[in-house]
Amino acid sequence: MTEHPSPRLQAERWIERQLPRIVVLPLFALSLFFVYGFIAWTAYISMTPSGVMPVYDFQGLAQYERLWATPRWYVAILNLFVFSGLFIVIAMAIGILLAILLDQRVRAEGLIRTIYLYPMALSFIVTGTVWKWLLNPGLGLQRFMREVGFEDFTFDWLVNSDYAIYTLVLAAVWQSSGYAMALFLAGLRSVDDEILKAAAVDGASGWKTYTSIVLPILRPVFLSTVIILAHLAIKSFDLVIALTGGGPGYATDMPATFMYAFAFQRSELGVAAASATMMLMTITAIIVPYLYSELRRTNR
Amino acid sequence: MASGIRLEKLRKSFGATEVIKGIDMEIEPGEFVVLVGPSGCGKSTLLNLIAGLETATGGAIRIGGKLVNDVPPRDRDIAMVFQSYALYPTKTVRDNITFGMQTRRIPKDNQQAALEEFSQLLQIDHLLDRKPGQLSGGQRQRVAMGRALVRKPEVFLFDEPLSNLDAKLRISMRTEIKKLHQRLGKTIVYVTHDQIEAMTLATRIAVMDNGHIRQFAPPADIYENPVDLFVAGFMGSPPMNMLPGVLCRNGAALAVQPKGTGLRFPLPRPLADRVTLQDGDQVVLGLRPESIFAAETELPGENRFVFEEAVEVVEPTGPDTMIVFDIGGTEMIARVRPEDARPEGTRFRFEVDMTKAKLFTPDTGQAM
Amino acid sequence: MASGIRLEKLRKSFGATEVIKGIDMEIEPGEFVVLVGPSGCGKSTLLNLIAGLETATGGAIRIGGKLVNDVPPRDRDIAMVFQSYALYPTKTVRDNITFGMQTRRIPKDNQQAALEEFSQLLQIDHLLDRKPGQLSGGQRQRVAMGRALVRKPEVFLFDEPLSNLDAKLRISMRTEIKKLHQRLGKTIVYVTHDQIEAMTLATRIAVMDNGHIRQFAPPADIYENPVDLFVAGFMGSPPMNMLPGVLCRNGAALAVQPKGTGLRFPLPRPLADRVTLQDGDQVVLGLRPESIFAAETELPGENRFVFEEAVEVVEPTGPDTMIVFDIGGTEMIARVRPEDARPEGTRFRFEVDMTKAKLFTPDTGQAM
Amino acid sequence: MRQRRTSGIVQPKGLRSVLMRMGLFAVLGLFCLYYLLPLVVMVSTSLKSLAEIREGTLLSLPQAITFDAWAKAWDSACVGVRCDGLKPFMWNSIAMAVPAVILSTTLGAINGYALTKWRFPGADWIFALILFGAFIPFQVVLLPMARTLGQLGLAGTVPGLILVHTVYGLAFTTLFFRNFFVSVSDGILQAAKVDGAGFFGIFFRIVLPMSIPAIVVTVIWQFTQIWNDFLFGVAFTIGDSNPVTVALNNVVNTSTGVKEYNVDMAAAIIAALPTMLVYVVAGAYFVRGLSAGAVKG
Amino acid sequence: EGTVEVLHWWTSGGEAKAVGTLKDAFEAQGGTWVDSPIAGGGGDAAMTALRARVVAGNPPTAVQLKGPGIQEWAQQGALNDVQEVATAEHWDSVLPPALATIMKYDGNYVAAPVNIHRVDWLWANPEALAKAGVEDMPTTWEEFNAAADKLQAAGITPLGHGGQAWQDATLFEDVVLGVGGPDFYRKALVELDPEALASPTMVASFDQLRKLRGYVDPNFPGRDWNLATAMVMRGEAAFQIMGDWAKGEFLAAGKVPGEDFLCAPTPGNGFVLNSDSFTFFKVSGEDKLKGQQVLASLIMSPEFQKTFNLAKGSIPARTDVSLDDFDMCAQKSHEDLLKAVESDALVPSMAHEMAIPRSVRGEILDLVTEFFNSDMSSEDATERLSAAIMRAM
Ligand SMILES: Nc1ncnc2c1ncn2[C@@H]1O[C@H](COP(=O)(O)OP(=O)(O)OP(=O)(O)O)[C@@H](O)[C@H]1O
Ligand SMILES: Nc1ncnc2c1ncn2[C@@H]1O[C@H](COP(=O)(O)OP(=O)(O)OP(=O)(O)O)[C@@H](O)[C@H]1O
Ligand SMILES: [Mg+2]
Ligand SMILES: [Mg+2]
Repeated sequence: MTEHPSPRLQAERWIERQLPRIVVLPLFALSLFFVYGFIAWTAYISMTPSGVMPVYDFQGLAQYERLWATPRWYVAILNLFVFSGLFIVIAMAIGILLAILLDQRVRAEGLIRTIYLYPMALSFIVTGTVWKWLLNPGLGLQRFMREVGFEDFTFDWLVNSDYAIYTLVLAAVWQSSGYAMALFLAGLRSVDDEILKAAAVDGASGWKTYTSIVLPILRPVFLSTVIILAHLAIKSFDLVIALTGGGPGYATDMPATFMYAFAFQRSELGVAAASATMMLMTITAIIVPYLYSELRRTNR
Repeated sequence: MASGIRLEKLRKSFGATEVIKGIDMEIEPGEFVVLVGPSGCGKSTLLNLIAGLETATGGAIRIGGKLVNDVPPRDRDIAMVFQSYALYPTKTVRDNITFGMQTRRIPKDNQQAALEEFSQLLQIDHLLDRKPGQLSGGQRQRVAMGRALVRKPEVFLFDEPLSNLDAKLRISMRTEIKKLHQRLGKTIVYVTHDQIEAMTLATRIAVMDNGHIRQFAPPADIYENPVDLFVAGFMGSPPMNMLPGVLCRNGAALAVQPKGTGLRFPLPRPLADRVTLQDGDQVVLGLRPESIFAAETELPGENRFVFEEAVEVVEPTGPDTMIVFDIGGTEMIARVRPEDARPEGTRFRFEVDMTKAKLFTPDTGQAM
Repeated sequence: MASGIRLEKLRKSFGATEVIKGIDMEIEPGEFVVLVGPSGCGKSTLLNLIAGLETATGGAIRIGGKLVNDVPPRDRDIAMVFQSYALYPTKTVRDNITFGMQTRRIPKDNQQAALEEFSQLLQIDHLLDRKPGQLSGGQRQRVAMGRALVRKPEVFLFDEPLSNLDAKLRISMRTEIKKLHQRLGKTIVYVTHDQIEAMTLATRIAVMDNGHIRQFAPPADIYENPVDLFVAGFMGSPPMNMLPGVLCRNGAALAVQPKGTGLRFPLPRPLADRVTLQDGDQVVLGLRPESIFAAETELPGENRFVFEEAVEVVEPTGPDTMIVFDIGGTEMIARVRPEDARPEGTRFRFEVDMTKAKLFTPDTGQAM
Repeated sequence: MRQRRTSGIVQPKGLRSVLMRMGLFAVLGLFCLYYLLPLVVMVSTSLKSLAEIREGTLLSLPQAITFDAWAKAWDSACVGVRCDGLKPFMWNSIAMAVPAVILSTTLGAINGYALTKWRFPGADWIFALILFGAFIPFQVVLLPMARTLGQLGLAGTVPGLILVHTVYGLAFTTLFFRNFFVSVSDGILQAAKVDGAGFFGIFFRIVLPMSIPAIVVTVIWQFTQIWNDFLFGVAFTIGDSNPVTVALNNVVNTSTGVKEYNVDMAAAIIAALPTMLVYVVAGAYFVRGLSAGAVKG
Repeated sequence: EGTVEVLHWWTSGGEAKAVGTLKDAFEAQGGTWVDSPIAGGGGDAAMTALRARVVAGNPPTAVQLKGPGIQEWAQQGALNDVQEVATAEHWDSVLPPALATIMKYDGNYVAAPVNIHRVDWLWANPEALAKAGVEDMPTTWEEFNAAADKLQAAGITPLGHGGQAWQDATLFEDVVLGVGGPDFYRKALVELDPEALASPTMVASFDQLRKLRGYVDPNFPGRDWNLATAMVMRGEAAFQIMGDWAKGEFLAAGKVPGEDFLCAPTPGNGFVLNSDSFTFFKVSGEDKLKGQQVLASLIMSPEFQKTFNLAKGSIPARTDVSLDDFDMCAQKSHEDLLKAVESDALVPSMAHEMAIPRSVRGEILDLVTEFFNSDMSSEDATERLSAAIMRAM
């Protein structure tokens, strides 16, 4: 046998070795074009006087000045932080809790799981209306409780500028925590059983088994969940439109609704692009360090 | 202080397959019981049942006199080494080992002391900060050991805890386990396939077969007086030679004549006296390899029988050499000193120490 | 037809830890090489390198003369049994075993034939439809074996393939592997911690230590002529007794006097002739347990030396009994027949067959 | 036979555990209430007549149950000039969602697999960059996407929409699978490599069967996202090829017309039925122990 | 003969039926009608789709598009004109001039109006009024305030209102009209004259708006307008200020105008105009161009205007169509329209995108809704209004 295999074989080997790259790269290229290409486009548009339709005359940072002079933008940005923070934490906590509870050999698991999941299936175009009724003091919970006899029961967040944002959290959690549950449940189910046995012998209570053995193994699931929930939080558009319409006033405005309003209602593409760029920069600043630490960790 | 374990009519099925088929067993407090048996006979399942990791299908398990069928593992005060290690993949070796103590809220200092003690003993003290994925097979097994040892429970369950260690390490571990047992006096149930481990560690050995216990007795008894062919054949490595033959009177004495040969193995007195069978009845003669050796290489003794056969295979094992030969179609193994071995094909004079022979009835397999 | 394997200056590091530290090794086509070494010394890593599952950090691997550093595992034509089994959890035993044939598009009939042959041989034919999760440890290991055996590659790599099997099964597997090797003539690299497996299977044994190969020689050589203290201490179970002492003239002959005692172990002729050291120089005397026995229980021979010590521990192992005693602070083990054993604490007359003694220089550890 | 190997672990019995069990069901039940409340309101509203809705309080239970609203939502509510209800649009959504889900899930799985199990230099970077696509606001991509589709000749077509959903679903599907695969033992892959399987052989025959939980959550996510998507549906389809969400939106949203809440609710539930069906079917595969018995250690 | 693809957001109920009449008429002429309905956000979703379609180079033939939005698209060069049809059919003479200007770009018609909605309507529940002792519909804001106070004392919510930005803005523009009169309205909300915007009249308008805020029940934020209408129907609230589409809700519930509910213009002698129109996009192909012409002519035909508006509840954009078959509120609307045209009191609605560019309107809406939902002072509001408008220009 010779030292050098035939060129054909060599080529095959080369292809085989490169296969992972060959598979990933086209998809990566798609993503480069459709994500980063479009981000670049947006960044450029944010520096033009685009209105109804995109125009390509460079104009500098005027749209950013305009953006930061708009009081509504501050409200939107602040809301984004309040809403995302609360939403992610609460939905994740509920997701974990329910996943763990469902993992306790619950008989009607399939049914309960579907009940927890179904809100995701419903479009907020309609459920928003229902939530609006439920949360409206004159129609929903408050009225119900008062009729039942709790005269002083007050739950008027929806119509209170300072609290309306929390009703968004309530409805958003309602919609998405079931999916967080599903993610964690799938994770729980792929943990090797022998490890659970070892923990049982080691004297860990159910609780302790989950907190110190299972959840650390599920670390990657946390990453998925955070990304998913952050995505939902950042893009929560239907929810805001349907539940509060951004109101009272624009107290519950969010960057997504802001951006949409400027791009498509007000024909101010430039401002919308500027706001999108700002938003992406904010997300980058937050998510990149998190990603970095997570990826480093999973690769040891 | 240590707790005994009592199994009563214990049964376990997985779906339709019954794996433990009604086991009765009484383990005294502080005993060191070694479970041996063929692969798949139910040893791990039995340990799991004692640990509470599987729910018994029938029967009772008592630890320290208390019925524990419904007691969860963590309240049984046991420690276990799993055959599959079952290390926590995200925890460092250190945390794997101390986790059981953490859950029991043992003071940090004591944890540290125990960790140090056992990680040195197991020679894994330089690996404490690694994750299981970065360890070799034997290192993982030692971590699994450490996890069980650091706690001082009432009952230790070991499932082949040394199978992936080299001979040297295994011997030193064995010694440490023995010392630990003597020091702590805890009850230990230990599964192993290593003959020597079983013989040297056990106060009693339980030989399992297919969900039953065949014999439960001190090691010497198991080796010297196996109750049946199964136990006799299972304990001993290489295993006992089983030579089918017929009983025949050899003058005044009784002898066994292997089928298809003219050889007559004379039975020694005490054994012959126990034989209740008739002349011409079928028997199985059990001869351990170490009781067959090269003729005239040992000091002369009573009840020796010398015969000649052709060497079929020679297997040097280091301290001894095994010689495989054939008597009337039955493959036999003799253990000779390396210097006495002869090449394959040559005729060889074997000498048997018949005082160590065993006799079994072929149909029931019972020892006489 | 079988391919040899040649390793040249092979190195492998995981991050900063170097695990294989420059190994040179030439395995002839059709050889059966057994790798032994302490846990964590790099045996599995070496197999992984040969299989192409880890990329070498340095050096070359040649299989059948061909440089394979860059050849993917599936083009290396190897089969491997993993220490950790690595069964496909979602596949049945049947599919686990035939998967390798499926990927190579072997006709269904041949697959079926091979499957039947080996599942019977491994006694897992009744388990073919189970998933790995439903198997016992030993059964899993046999499936892992089956997966490697059904294919007939150029090179077999076995990583402790029998460690979870009972003695009886292990012996029969061992025999089967040996037969298979003789029948197929393939090159085999085999990791084991079982002395007897190593001795009986290997055409050559490689003793590894900490990423190096200490000795690579036929089994008898390794056992009889270990190159250094490490190999001598590693091969043999119980291991060789290492008695530090000083050389001294005992009349005309040379003898070794263990430290702190008045005993003088006379060296036999050939060994004494090889000694180049001076009177009074430090040496280590190596005595295998089987060469120390109860006085006057063996036929008298040359170069015997008799001495008396107190019995410290008695360990019956079945065929033999180990007696632990002490010479000048060094723990020694003697192997005696069970009937010769005496209770702990009694004085015991030991006899040594000095023809089998080895001598080492203490600082370098080299054998003389 | 799939069975849970932990189900054998003895659980405590006695008062305490009974109480714990009751507590467990209480919490589960409470959350069921939280999740179900809006659905109850929806169903009850959908069963009322419009008159009753106008007269009574919105949240009261229906006095006289009528299924008219359901019938109307299904096949006679007006969606623009066409008054055939949601029925004709369901098929549009299925024709779009099914291929898009399959495509994006498969590609994501391969991507995640290649990035974790065949790590090459830069794999993490590529993953991070792909992942960041999860955060791009869809409002932003609308116009450039329209332009691109126009140039590709896919504007206003179902394949165009499938392309869009696949591209923007990739970040998520890759994420789910990557995070699942990092916890799959490398040993199994090594065994498969030795067994002669290549990149795709290992993927389809070994890895994919093990990743059922990951497939389940991915399919649930992708199906929901794609089925419920409105923005792309509105922007990239025309008229009769609209997905059902656009139709639902058209039924529900009236700017200056009369609002028929009962029809709205029924329509919303109908539009969500296929998704819920996916939850039930896919949910059945939340099974335990796919990696049981694979490796030691 | 001729194909049109029509993008609109009239998808349900009376609206859909109304478009249906157009479709039927078009098809009766042998044309092919492709329907592209996209509801949501008062046309926002449709506008989104429109942009995507135009960018993709695949615009619809006709789009429901109104107000200055028409000019914006025209400036992009995205529209076709139908001047030939308009000239032939003398559109100039039958449309109110204020409306005609909006339909034209560069002097050519690029859009055709289908209806006129009046925005400054005051709806009332006569029973509720009677209960509180209010006799007549108020004709000035003072009267309104007085009536509202009475109602409040009687425990009835004076003003049924939904807290959405466009509803708040509807109130606002009606108040501006009432407080400042049509000329002031036009200066401030159409011409965006800085002086007018900063004037005391504007402050007074905000004061009145603040008063209205006091007449609204606390649960108003986010409420849909039709729920506010329902409040009036049930007598929970006495008045609602809303365009004439509210009438549809009353009628749908079987209420009779003049008996079960009352309609009257909000104070101030003007007419706030809202009109829907179809705009013609630049398409190619004989077939489509032909379709555009046919559609334009069809929309402006008196028969269509009548049937359409009967279905929709609004009044014809053509002033020469007889309203005999219409209800009394519509007839009143028509009368007032003619009067307003006469007296130049016809003003385009700011809240409903008839008056100013969408960007400016957006800023005004933001400010008004913030004012309505906070305790901002009228002076601050006036000041910030100017600033907001400056920003958007
Ligand atoms: N991924 C890794 N990262 C760091 N160190 C590793 C890694 N894998 C193995 N090692 C170390 O490399 C050394 C050799 O490992 P290897 O598995 O080859 O040992 P081995 O000889 O097979 O031992 P055993 O008999 O216990 O199986 C061990 O000390 C181990 O801790
Ligand atoms: N989940 C299961 N479903 C069905 N059969 C099972 C299951 N687990 C174990 N078994 C069977 O039960 C028998 C006993 O298994 P067990 O693990 O106790 O054997 P063991 O004695 O420990 O064997 P080994 O020495 O090979 O580890 C085996 O034949 C095994 O195939
Ligand atoms: Mg076992
Ligand atoms: Mg190893």
